Amino acid sequence: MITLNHYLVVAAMLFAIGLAGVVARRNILTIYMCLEMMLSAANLTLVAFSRFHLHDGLPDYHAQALVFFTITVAAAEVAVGLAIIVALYRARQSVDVTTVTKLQG
Amino acid sequence: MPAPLFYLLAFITLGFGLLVVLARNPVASALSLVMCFSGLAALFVTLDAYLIGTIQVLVYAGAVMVLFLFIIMLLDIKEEEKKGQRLTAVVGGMILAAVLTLQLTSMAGSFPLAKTKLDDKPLDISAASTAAKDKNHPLHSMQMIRKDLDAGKLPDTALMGQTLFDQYPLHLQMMGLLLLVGTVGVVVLSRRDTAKEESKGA
Amino acid sequence: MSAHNIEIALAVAAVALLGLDAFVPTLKRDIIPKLSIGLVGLALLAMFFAKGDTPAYLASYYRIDSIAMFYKVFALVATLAALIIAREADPVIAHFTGTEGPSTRIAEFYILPLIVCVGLMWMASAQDLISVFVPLELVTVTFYVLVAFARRSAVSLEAGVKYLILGALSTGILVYGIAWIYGATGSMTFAGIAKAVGAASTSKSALIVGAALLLAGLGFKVAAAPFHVWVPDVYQGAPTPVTAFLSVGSKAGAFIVLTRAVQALTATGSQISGEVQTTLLWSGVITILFGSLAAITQTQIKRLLGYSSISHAGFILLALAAGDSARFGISSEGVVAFYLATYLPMTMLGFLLLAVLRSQGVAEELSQLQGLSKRSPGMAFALAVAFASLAGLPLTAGFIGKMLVFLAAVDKGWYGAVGLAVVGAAAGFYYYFRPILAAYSAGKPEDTALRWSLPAKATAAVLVLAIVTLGVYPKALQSALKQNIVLTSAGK
Amino acid sequence: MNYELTAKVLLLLPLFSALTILLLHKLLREASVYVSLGSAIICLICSVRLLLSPPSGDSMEGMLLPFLNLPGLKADFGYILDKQAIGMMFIVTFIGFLVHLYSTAYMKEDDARPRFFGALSLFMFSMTGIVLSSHFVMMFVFWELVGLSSYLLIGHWFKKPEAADAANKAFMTNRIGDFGFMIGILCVWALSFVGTISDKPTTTHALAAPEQLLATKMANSPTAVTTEGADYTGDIRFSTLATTYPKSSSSSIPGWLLTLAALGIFMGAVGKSAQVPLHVWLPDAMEGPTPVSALIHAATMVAAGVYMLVRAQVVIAASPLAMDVIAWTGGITALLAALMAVQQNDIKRILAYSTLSQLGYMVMSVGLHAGEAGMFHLYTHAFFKALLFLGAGAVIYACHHEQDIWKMGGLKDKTPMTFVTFAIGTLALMGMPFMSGFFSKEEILLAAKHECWGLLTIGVITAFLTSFYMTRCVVVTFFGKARGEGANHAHEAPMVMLVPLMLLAAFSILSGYGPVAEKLKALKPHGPHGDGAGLVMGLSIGVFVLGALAGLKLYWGKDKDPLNIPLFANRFYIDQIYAMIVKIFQDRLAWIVTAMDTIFADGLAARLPTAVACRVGRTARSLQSGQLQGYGFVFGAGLILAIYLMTR
Repeated sequence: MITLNHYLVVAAMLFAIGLAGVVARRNILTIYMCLEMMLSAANLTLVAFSRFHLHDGLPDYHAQALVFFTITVAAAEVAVGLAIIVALYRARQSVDVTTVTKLQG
Repeated sequence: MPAPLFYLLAFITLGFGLLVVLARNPVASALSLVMCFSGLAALFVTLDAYLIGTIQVLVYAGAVMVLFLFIIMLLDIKEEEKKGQRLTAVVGGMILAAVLTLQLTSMAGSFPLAKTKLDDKPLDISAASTAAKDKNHPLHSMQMIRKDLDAGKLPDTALMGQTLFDQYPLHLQMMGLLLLVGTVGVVVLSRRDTAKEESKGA
Repeated sequence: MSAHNIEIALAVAAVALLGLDAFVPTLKRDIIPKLSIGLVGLALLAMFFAKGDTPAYLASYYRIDSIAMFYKVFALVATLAALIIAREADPVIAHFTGTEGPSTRIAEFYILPLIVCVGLMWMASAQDLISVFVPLELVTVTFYVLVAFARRSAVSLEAGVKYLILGALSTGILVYGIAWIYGATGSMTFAGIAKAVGAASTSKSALIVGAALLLAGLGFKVAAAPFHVWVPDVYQGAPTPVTAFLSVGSKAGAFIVLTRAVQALTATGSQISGEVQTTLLWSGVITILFGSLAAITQTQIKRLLGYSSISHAGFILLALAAGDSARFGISSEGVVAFYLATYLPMTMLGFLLLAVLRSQGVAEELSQLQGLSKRSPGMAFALAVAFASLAGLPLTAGFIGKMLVFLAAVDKGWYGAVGLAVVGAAAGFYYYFRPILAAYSAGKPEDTALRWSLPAKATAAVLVLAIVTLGVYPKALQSALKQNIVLTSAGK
Repeated sequence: MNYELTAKVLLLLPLFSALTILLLHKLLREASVYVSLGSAIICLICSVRLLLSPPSGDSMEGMLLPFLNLPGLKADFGYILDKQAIGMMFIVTFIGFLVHLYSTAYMKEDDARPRFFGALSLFMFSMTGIVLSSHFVMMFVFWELVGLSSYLLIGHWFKKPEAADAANKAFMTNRIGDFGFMIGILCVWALSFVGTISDKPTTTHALAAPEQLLATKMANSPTAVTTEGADYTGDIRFSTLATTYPKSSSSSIPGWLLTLAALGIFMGAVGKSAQVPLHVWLPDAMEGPTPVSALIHAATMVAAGVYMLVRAQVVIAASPLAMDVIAWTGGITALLAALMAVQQNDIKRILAYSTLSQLGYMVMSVGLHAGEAGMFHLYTHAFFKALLFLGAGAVIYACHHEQDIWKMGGLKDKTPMTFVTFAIGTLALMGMPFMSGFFSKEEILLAAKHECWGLLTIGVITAFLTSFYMTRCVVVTFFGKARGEGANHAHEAPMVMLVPLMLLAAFSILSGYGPVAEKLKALKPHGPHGDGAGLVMGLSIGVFVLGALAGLKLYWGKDKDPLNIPLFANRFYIDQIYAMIVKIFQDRLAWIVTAMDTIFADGLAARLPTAVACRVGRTARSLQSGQLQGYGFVFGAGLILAIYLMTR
């Protein structure tokens, strides 16, 4: 039978996959997608917990409200982020992170 | 909920999630992510979070991913070249993912609440309907919600709206401000150079 | 008037200014900056007459207490200083945004800080994790725009990308942490968490995962090791006013949240207070050492200030880890607040000088400072005061802050940590004095005198005065704020 | 007598003078000199009055300026007037006044005189501050100020590159010492309430185990924040150090911490008192004007390290290991510096190395549990070394700024007064019986005899060398024939310069005796009648005579009078062998000493820590690769580490 643990493990694996992508990939757009994946994994955890912390027999909508806000924030973040990435592409004709190393030391 | 359904959805979510990371073509990554998010939305629905599931499809799989695809097409981004791939980064990423998964799953396993079965903890709508009869309960004055509860239905969207507008009105305002900042930011960052234009025109 | 009305008014004002900028194209270039500075000044003034009571309809997630009032004033002061620095840096920003012409303007650069300020002010009062998350993201997203603002400068864009990716990563970690803490405690409010962390029914392992993730997410914002790696790059690349604002405003906001989170997680009887303390302690010590040692061979001044900001964050983390000290009558939130209050004038002064120098064509390299004392004795003196205070020289504000941290750590008997922190402080004495020595060494004969505007001069004078006053008479802060928070009982 | 007022005058008058000159030097011009001189006179009067009527009980304390008075750190600016402070104050103001007076003539042709006197006043302010300091933090503040004024004065002729370099070198070298000093102060302060903390069952060391942290946290829950009746110390005043500072015997305190505190404090002295291996700055500091060398780099500031060590004796004595380190550092400095002095030709450098050597004596005596002997030597040394420097200044002045002793010669007839006073100073330094140096040196040697034979041997050899090179210096400079242009046209210095010389000469003799010595002596001395006094006295007289004879024999020969050649051929022959042997040895020694200087002083002491720090710094910086992927990895690894740390 499906337990809360199942959901948590799926979320944890999704989070870890996202993290691996952030570290391993070089295309900033793909990295950004992986970040969205991590955020979704967090959302899954929140929703799962909200379903199991019942209030008067109903799911805890406070946690779901946070999920709502997270999705909104992510949307705004994506908009700004893509604008920055486009500006970067305009300046360098590339979205490879390994070339973005002028600042170091 | 039948277990095979969960495993199918989990497989879709994780499998396509993995594909996002593995695919070398960004378009393939983006499309995999759409599938991954769809699976995730279905998982939300299995947790009785209908509205969140819908939003996940509409906002994420819909709007956001379209934006991604649009940008990928606009910039005409090619595949990552294989030989430039750094072995250290790939190995590092894999190790991180493995260790983190191990840590998190072992933690989740030793968590008593986590062993609760979904079917052993069903939604109890009649309890909610009784509770709402109390004068001090936040749902007491919500006639529509109470009607649904009394009928034994879960008014998911209405409950979500009640929570957001009743409990977090200021947060919503701030979200508006955040979206405004997002708009302004996009305009600022992708604005044409006016000085250049002027000099061209002159 | 209740204090929260001020932030609402500020938000409305910011939107109104954006509208003004969008719909009145004939506006003069410097109207919006002046309006913006004036509004923040007005808000600051209003803050001193504001009542510190929480309206009932907000009470479930929002509280105005003395520490919240302190951080609200702090946010306003930091915003004001950042805006003044922005005015000094205006020509440079205009150059990198292609808005040099008289008919163009960069109004957003002066309006977005107001929105950040609103976020910071709200964060100071947040009482649950949702109310923490929303303004924190408001601030972060606004900073994405501000960091990358000078979009024709390669370094600004690079800094923007780095801040964006790592910031989004930290957001993910933070939300995941909130989820786990909520899962473990069943509550989002700090009060509920504080109650649940001691309960036997609460799972310790879930709490630990949540706390670790939460600390990591917030650690990014405060630049705690090992989540500090973005700081030098972003600080160097971002426009100077943004760097100043980021290093003072954003950091202070994250610290108030971190303070409240740590207080909740280590509430009396908590199962994980030892773990949280150890983590903070290790992180603090490593942060101090990393920040100080990496700065030794640094010659880029903005980057140097970035490393300095890391090491200061380490000291504050150490104070947080040490907690309250009944023996010395200092509370950990008081020490954090006081340290930030001393950190504000010295950092802002440093960046103000950098902005003024940059606008006069002096690059941000140590060697460029040579002969500064001849070219402008006032600037050289202000620079000396700022860096001496950053180093923690006695009789300056920086000394008192460091001393309070040592005091708290000594009370816990953490001599090893104090020893390592002292090594960091001593290294600081080395690298902070290099700019001073450079400023007072002989320059090239062809160097011309440097000028600075009256507002910059006045601001620098105020900041120097603040540094010296706080250093000589630390109680001044307490009496000025009329709040009993800074040195809980030491000030009595 | 109002002691508080006196203390305030002593501290603030020089500050007032310095500020006046700083702000009004354009208006005052030449009058600046008199402002500074006037403040020096008044300070001297004040300190003489203090000396004659010390506070009852020989000690008093008071407050000057409220600074910090938190629970946990009491650091209000106060003053302490005990025998040690009053004696030191007399030395500072007396020599300070004479140097002011002397400088009015010596610096006559310098255009930047106001700046010079302003800096001199600043120095007087800082130095009286150190002397009056009632606790470590205040002393540290003035310690830095003294360093600053020393920097300004060494670099007075900043257009000369050597002077600017020397000033920088002094400043930077002192910073190294000051890091140590600061660490020491923090340790002392931390230790000052170790006693009370150790009462609690929750005492934890260093990065303690989580369970202990948990216990500590619970004991200090937020509700417990109150000061009512809280027992705290954090008192770092010198006067209470004896009671608050933990003894080495108390078990709860880790011994290494006591040693760290003591060695940290000692590091401060190593920098300021120019001990091996940080001695390199002092000889170079001679690029400053000669009166400055006399006041700062011979008599007062460099002795501040010793003064501070004696003040902090409780701290140092708590760690036997630190005591050994201090004693041997002092001894080695004394010996090496004496060896170096043997082969110097610049008259000021000879004196500089001799100062190093004598400072080594003083530090050694502190390490030998005989701080009072060190202080006594500090006093006598201050008089005769200031005398020697001012005398050297008069010689340089006489020879038109010639400093090479081989280009001098025969000055005893041309500048008789200078010669007589210089000779008195030399004899006092050499430790001739019945001169002040004899008494003070003997007390140190006696202490060495009681504690450690090795150090006694070093002390005796150093005494021999001192006697030898000072004889050489005097013989070459004043006897024989003039060997240079400057010496040919030498003329006696003006009276304003000679009066200080005479006064100092008188004190160089008198300060070893009865009333004067008693007034000055900081603490009750052993007295030369202890066990083995006879042996030590015999040894010191013996090496004095031997050294003087060796010097005479060797260098009298350099007086190239042609008439002497046939008559003293045989003697010349011996001289040449001597010279050859000495030359071989000197060269060898010089080579070894130089090598050690390069390896240890410049290499190990100055460069190694810098190199290590830079190395670590570069490693830390290399983490900042600028690669986003790398940063992402660090984030992930940090997250895993945090979870691991907390579940451990």
